[in-house]
Amino acid sequence: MNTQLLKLQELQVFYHTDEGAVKAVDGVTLSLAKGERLGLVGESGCGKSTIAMTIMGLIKSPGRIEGGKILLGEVDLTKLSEGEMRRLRLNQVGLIPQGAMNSLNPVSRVKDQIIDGMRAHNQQISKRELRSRVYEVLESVGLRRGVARMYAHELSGGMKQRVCVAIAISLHPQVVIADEPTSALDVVVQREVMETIGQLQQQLGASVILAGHDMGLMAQFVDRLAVMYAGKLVEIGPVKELFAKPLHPYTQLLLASLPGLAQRGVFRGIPGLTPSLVHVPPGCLFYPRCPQAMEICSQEVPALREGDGRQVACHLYDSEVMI
Amino acid sequence: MNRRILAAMRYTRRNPALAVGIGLLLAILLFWGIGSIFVPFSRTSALSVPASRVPSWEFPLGTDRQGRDLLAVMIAGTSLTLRIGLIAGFIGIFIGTILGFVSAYYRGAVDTIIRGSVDVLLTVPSLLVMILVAVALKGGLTVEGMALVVSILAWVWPTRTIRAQVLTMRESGYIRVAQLSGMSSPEIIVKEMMPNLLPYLAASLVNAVAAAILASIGLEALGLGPMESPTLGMTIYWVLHYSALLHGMWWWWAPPIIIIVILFVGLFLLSTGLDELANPRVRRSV
Amino acid sequence: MKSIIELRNVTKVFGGGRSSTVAVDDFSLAVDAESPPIKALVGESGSGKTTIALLMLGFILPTKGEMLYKGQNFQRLSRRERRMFHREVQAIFQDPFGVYNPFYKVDHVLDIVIAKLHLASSRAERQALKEEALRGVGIRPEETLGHYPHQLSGGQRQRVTVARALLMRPKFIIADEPVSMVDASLRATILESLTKLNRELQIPILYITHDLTTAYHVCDDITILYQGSIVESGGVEQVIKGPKHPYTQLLVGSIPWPDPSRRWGEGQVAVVDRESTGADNQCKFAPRCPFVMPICRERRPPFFQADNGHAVACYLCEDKPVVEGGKIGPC
Amino acid sequence: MKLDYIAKRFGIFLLVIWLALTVIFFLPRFSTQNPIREKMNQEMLRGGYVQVGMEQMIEEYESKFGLNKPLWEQYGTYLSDMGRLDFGYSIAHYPKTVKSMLSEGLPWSIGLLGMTTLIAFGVGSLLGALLAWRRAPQVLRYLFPPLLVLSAVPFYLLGLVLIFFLAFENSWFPLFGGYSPGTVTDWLSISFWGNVLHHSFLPALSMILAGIGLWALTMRGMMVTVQGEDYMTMAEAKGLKGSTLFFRYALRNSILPQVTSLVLALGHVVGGAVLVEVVFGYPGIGTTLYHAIREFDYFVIQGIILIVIVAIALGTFLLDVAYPLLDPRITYRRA
Repeated sequence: MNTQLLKLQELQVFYHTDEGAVKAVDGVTLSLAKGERLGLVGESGCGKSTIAMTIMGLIKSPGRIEGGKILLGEVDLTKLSEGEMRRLRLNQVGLIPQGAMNSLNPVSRVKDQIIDGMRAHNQQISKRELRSRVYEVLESVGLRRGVARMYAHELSGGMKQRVCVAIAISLHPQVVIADEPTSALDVVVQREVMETIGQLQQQLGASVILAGHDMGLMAQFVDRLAVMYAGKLVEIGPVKELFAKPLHPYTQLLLASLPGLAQRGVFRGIPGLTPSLVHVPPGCLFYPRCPQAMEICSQEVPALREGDGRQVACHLYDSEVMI
Repeated sequence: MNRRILAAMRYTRRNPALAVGIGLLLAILLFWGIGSIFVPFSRTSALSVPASRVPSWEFPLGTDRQGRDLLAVMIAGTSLTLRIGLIAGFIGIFIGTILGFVSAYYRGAVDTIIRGSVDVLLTVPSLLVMILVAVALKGGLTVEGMALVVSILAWVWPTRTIRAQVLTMRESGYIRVAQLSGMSSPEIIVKEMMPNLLPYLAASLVNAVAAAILASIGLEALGLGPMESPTLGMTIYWVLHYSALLHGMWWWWAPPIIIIVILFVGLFLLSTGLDELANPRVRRSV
Repeated sequence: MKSIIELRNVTKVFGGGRSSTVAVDDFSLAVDAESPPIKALVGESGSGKTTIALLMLGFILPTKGEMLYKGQNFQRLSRRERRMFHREVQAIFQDPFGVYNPFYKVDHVLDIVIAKLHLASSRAERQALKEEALRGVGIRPEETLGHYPHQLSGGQRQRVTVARALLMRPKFIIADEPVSMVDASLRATILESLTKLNRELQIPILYITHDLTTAYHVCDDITILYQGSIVESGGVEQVIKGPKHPYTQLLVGSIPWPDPSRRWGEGQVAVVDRESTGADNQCKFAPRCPFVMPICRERRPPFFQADNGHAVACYLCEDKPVVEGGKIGPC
Repeated sequence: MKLDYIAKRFGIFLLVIWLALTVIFFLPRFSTQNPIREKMNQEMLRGGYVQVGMEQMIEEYESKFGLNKPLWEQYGTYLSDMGRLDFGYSIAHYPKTVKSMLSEGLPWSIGLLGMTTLIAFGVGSLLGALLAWRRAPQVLRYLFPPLLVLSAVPFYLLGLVLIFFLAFENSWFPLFGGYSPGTVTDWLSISFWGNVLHHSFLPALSMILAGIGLWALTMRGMMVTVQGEDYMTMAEAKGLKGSTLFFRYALRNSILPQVTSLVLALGHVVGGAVLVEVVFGYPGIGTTLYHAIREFDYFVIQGIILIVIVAIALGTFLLDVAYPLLDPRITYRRA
């Protein structure tokens, strides 16, 4: 599978707080093919944003990468110095941030915030060429040229997020990471922004990691979906098969808790609470809330089993031989 | 019992400013407490002791040109200056809290007037206004009179900070819930707002006291203070008046400055410590 | 049959002079105590739905029009009547973190209510009442009582506020985005406890949200808001399955189906020109409407009765009978 | 939008001046003494020494104020005088006018005050910013606590200490004065400037040292908050260089509240500066004020305080007008 552009191997990221080390990401392995759209879904506190920020190298204390690798091609990002990582950002890996409302510098114009990103990676661009690149990149996200002279407070939520998208793709990066890009937007604007991201992804051929909690959004946008729970990966698979036949009990309950518009009154919650990430209980973390829990689940951590393009970490599939 | 000491120890590790601040202020209060027992107040008046003596066993801090025992002056001065600061501070906080609550809670014309006057008064140099008032009263000021002069503008800063706090609190969800539970405005102020406001009030009080002391020393150094009473500011005035520095009488000007510095550093650390208590960095950064 | 709460042709304007914004524009809605439905008020951010909640709770007063409590203008209520109003009209707010005073334990919220309404005479009775209310919303009392707010999860905190409403036995509950800040898995349990309140205690609920899907499951009828005015209102099946107003169609079409095989909002591209909101005399949705007609820019559309109890403010339904007096709402 | 913002600020500026004028006019009217009679008593106390121009001076004041005239008429003449910057005569140094005394001292004070405030603000803010920047040199950490203690000390007391160590014990700097006695005040010659700078070094140092700590503290707090903002994360995600992140994003946003607190600090700084001039015998209006107070030279006191309040109101007005250039959101949201 040499077409794998980005590979995470046993990635571990802990936040060292007064109460102890919070195991936000605890041994996650997944890979992203060229031009693929991978979804990273899970509830708050499952570690999806931490993974997104770790790939960008933006984890600051008390967070720290404890173990594992992040391979972009042959380069292990976790071993790079700050300077080397800096040169990769925007060039190779672009970020579309979550806080749409507050992600632009309130005191400088939109065009300056696009230009400083480009100039940080290429000193020799002439002023004239920079201006034309700014217009080109703004139009590619459906914004008129006039927006270049405007300040952040003069833009609506949707327009601000489009400017962030424009910045993220301004240097045609190989990988674009979108960390809940539309969670702060209305549903109508959300669809428009996601469509823009989708078109750009096709034009640039970039791979996209979409981190979020909205299963509907994942169903409509991504090719493959990874489900996270309490810092661990519970299931990965092509989105159609995963929605049709979810393997892991948590995924099943997650899908059942979605108030789709097919039939009224048929959605119910998942009882219980997410486990503490500081004093991690033995065995599978979903054990206390799992309807199909078995004896072994409370003792042993289930390994990630591989089989016909799908992976799942659950003792239910211990017996079946899935190669 | 030791559980509470343990908790206090752990807290001081996390909030050292509070502990050091309280320590310094305690040192000053101890100095005054013990001193006033052993050193008679009478030795603070002029000509009560031989003048311009270098510090010796008999006069540990020496004496000034007007024949005052500087140790006695320091002890009495500290308590008088503190008294001025506390009186003016409490007046400032008292008025500030009322105006702050009134303007934040009952919006409209009242709020615009109070907010407008606070903004204007903040830029006006308070020391110069006090000079005007003190000159108009022309000497004849007692320590309490000085406290009143200093308290003229002492309420401006507290009004501004308390108003800001109450405004943010007023919009919060738990005040809405309290209103929905049928609590009357006074009840809400006392039960819901006050507990959260107390650390801020304490910090504002400490700041008001510090500002009042600073202003009183300034006025006294200019010769507008109570001439007879041996406050720290008046000592500075006499130091300037008799240019003690040029006469090499270091024991005359060094002690008041040291005490004033300890006092201000103590109050400053206490205020930052209380601020930390009000919204701990941990909660602030979350 | 007097309605417990009614907003009649209410307009609310914030700010003055040039920078004034019309948050709510000629809005009417009545809540009836008998056969209490759960009504949904759906709109995007800035559509004025939270302003309407604040108006109904008496926190802010209308610029034009009236807010009536049992048929009487709220502003002319006596002190006693106003206290009765606060007892009978309750709310559940959006932010589970901001609703608790950090100084007190979580029980404080319940204790105040019990004290104010003299529901219990002894400590034991008070403790029992609290435990019963908490079990009513599906949380174990020993996990919540005696804890501080920051020790509980968002979901638990939100359910304690529902328990608070349970205790007060109000005549009407306004739930302003109660589950938007809570994880999907807990959403259902909170909404279930709300529907239980409605079914078992016959308490009418106004569910304010931007999320059509939860409204579809929980509510009996739906009112769609756009920039402070109602564009469509009717039974939940009618409005969601057969939306008549272009904006509602846009809303329903924009929902990402949790089903990969069903593509997102086929066709129907809305002309997005956010800055220019409709002038007074024209339909507010005109600048963004793909089916805009000349008449839409001349006169603001009245409500047309599409079918039984389903009203639409759009000239596309011109052929349907007009609903008089702007007093709409399913019968 | 911009114009009515400036008009509003100018309105406040005029209001402050009018308020100051009114307070200065009415305050002495409440206290029973008449400044002239007070001065005459002081002369008697001095052992019968009667200043030559005493009678002439009294008539001069009688006619000028016309104490018999109704209060409002006096107030009217007072305002017109102030309009023409005619603050009346100094009692102690008659016939010197208050205006001449002011014009002598003002340039000195503005020079000292302006220079030290800007340096303290600039250096303090930069230091505070670096303290909060994790990539900044860590040695600064040790510099911060002493500066914080220094900022708790009133300027003029720090001045005393500096005189003792740097001028009295080992005379690197002059003990007091604005320039060495005997030199002719010739603003054009370089040596005179050198002399002035040598004299004003200690007063400036005391004000700067006592000012830096507070500016650094507030700036550090603001930088910590700003670094937690989303636009900082976005800026880092763009792979910007450390310097760009520091100056164009973090510092550029943190400086806004600093400028507002600079406006608020003007009044406090001036108060302290008066006493610094006294301690150093610096020939600014502070020393003039000190002597005027000792000699109870009432009209000089009034004149100085009025000029200082007007100067600060002007400074506040200019900073308020300049603020929208720093923060584009201001004119948008009608301050």
